[in-house]
Amino acid sequence: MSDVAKGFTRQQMADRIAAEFGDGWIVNLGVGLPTLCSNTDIGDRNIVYHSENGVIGYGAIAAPGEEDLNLVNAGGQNVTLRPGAAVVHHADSFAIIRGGRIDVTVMGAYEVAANGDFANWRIGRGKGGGIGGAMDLAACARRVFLIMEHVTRSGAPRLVPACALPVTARGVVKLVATDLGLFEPAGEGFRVRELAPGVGMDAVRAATGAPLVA
Amino acid sequence: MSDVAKGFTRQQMADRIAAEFGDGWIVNLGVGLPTLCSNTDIGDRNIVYHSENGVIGYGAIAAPGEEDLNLVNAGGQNVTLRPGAAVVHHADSFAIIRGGRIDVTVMGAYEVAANGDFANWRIGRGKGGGIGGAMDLAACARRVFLIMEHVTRSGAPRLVPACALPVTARGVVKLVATDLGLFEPAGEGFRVRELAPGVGMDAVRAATGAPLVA
Amino acid sequence: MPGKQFPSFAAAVADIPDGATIAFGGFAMPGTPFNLIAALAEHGARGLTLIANTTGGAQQPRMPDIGMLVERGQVRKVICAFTAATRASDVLPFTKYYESGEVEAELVPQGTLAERLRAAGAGIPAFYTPTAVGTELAEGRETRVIDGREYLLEYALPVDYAFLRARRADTFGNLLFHRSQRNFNPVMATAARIAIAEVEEPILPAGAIDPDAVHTSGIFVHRLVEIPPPPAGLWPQKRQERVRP
Amino acid sequence: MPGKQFPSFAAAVADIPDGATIAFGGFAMPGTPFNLIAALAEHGARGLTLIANTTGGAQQPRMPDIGMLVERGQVRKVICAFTAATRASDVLPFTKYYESGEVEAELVPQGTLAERLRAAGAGIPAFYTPTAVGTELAEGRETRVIDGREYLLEYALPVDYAFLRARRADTFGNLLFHRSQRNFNPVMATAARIAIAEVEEPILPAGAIDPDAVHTSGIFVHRLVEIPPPPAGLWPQKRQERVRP
Repeated sequence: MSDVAKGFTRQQMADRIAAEFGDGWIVNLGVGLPTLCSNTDIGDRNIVYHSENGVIGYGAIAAPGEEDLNLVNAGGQNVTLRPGAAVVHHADSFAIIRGGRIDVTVMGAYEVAANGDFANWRIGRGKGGGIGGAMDLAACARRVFLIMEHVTRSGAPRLVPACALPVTARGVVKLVATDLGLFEPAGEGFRVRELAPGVGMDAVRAATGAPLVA
Repeated sequence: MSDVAKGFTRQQMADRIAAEFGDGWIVNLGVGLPTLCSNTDIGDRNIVYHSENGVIGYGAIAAPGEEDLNLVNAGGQNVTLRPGAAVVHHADSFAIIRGGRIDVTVMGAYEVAANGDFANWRIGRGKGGGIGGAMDLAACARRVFLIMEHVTRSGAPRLVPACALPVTARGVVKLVATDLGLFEPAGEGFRVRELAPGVGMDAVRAATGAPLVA
Repeated sequence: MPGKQFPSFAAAVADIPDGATIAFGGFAMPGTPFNLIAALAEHGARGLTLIANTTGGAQQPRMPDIGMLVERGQVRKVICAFTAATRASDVLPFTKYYESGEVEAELVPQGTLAERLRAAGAGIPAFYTPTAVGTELAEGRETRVIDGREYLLEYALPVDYAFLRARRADTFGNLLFHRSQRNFNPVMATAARIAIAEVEEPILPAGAIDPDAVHTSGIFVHRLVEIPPPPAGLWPQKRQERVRP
Repeated sequence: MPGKQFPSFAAAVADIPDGATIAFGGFAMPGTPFNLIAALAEHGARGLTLIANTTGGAQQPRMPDIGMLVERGQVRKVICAFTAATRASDVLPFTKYYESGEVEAELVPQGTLAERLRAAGAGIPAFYTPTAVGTELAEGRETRVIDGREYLLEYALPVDYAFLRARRADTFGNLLFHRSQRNFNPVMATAARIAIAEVEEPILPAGAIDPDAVHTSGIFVHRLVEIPPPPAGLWPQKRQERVRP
């Protein structure tokens, strides 16, 4: 696992995912790593960032001292607005989500399976969990992209043949960015779209719980 | 039927119904006779007039030359707004109605039955009809009051034992103002709350298709 | 992403195919997209399914309405809350086409119509409502008792195009409505694949509308056309009060 | 009709009985009725069912939240989208009460929670949603296939009281929210028998807010309390970013 240090940084994972956003897309960014995408330079593409709490068209994290304490993204961070922004209430925000207007939702996850299932609401111990907007987004966005560490802190793979944790939605994940590269669930295993700088195929294979396929 | 000329005028029917509005009520006024209620002097009662097209807190019909052509009541008449008014879209307007916030809806009708059924969306001939918001209002307002002529132009009673026309809702009418007086559906017949000036009980009995009860 | 401003009403409706389903904002005069309706008449698409509060023609002066599209033979079906007038003495222009069977109609209570459009935009495929229970409209249909009360099952009503009219817009497509102009317009925008708005004031730059004040987000709005002053553009008229016969 | 302005948070919550169901606006700091929550803690009502996005305690500095009411033994059940933290390294204050069985919880996807509240306010007793189909939350529950897709049946969630926080209000009770303050507040207002709003700016006279700009009509809002400046009143704090362990 010594290759991990040579992989993508957290911001690089977000940048790599953001590079996949199409011009004109409406993009929902979940709490944690995905919110870093709103800091990525998107060039001349028109991207509309949507946050589950009803903010349509936000931009980068607010500079220190310039925060509006009543304007936050899904992670509770103070963000800025871009021209054309609008605010709606929670029911209208999830109407946008369920109504199929979100071109892609970017989420963190504990596990992703080769068949596109993923798990991000219960870590396994105890009762309950933290669902937030993940189940609505996962079931209704046109695409689900994940940003996640390739392995757990104890080194166990997070890209697996089948989810052991309770799933958030089934068969929906299209793309996964980890510190080791960019991967696509492909049924029997994961297709390697791209390796992170300095990361070799053997290291990825060793850190992945499911086969790598062509 | 010579008593009819001595009965309530159109505005008096509206005034008589408006006198029944409680302080603080939210009142929906339907097209036709009911819209005359918004011209009634309500004294120091706080009454909020709601129109199905999403206007909350309107007032009297606009004076000639002072119309806002983009502000209408359910009948398409240009109205004024009272302090505290707000506008919502159609789905939110009917959410208010179905959600049980309307203390009374006042509607016109072709027929009302002694059991509280009433009919106001199809006049009998041909297919289709004009439902508008009547079925939502009739099913969901806390009370349904009607303002209507006591008899048809050909002299047939409109207060009947059972509706012959297709109903708008069943068992919901609480109070009916006609040119002859004020009546309550009471199961077997209509209870006479009040006779219009100059109108006698015999004339009402002759013009009513159902029994008058104590 | 190309700009949303279109040079003419004709250009904004040019791609509408025969057989399309189109929803029209408006309740009486306010918020009715008269100019887009006139452009659709000119365009000539046929076999259309049209959704609106009413088929029009009950008020004077008569403005472009669904009834006119029916009279031109462009319409297969209408879904609305009025297929006939509420006053026994009135006859809507639409009614005779419906009576003769030339055009189909689905009569829907107004609140159910608004909620079915809202549901389509909100990803809710079906819902229960107390409206119309016990009436002819509920005959033969699925009902369900919930907490002791009977409700009718209603389905979402998605549309291909929505025609809207707004007071103000910015280049992103955010819309502001004035007073009762709002009516069905916002929910129809959310129910549509493509929403087209005719706009009364010059289009503002993105950012000119307070994000807290926006009525319909530009994510729902795809095409904007500025309405020229009369007589080139159509504007609400003061209603002529009918004398009671 | 008495005025809607209350002299204190304590007075505004004084009639809340044991066993009441209360919904709390707020998503992270914005729009959270900190002062009303603190007053409810002081008031001491017990056996409560509380509805909010989260039970709180995940962010610093910690402000009055549902978890605090749980810690005081006032709560029978919570209905929310988070009963545990999403980060494996975090533990919500609420979690141990839930794990031990002292308090019940119903975990609801956030969009379903918002829609169930909206449905309660809109007179829709139940609706279908694609959310949570195929997950543990759908096990044993009623589903229905509509146009080839499977949906879950969800019921309306009415509440007795809603606690709201707004930027601005008029004496009629019309509310304006600033930016993401809005979140759950408007739908919770419509779902409640009695909605109570803490308001950041001095209450305006009725008529001072443009009718087109109102976010929540005063017909839904029954009590208003002006928030005093700190330290007497509670206001959003700048979040302290946690250092990743």
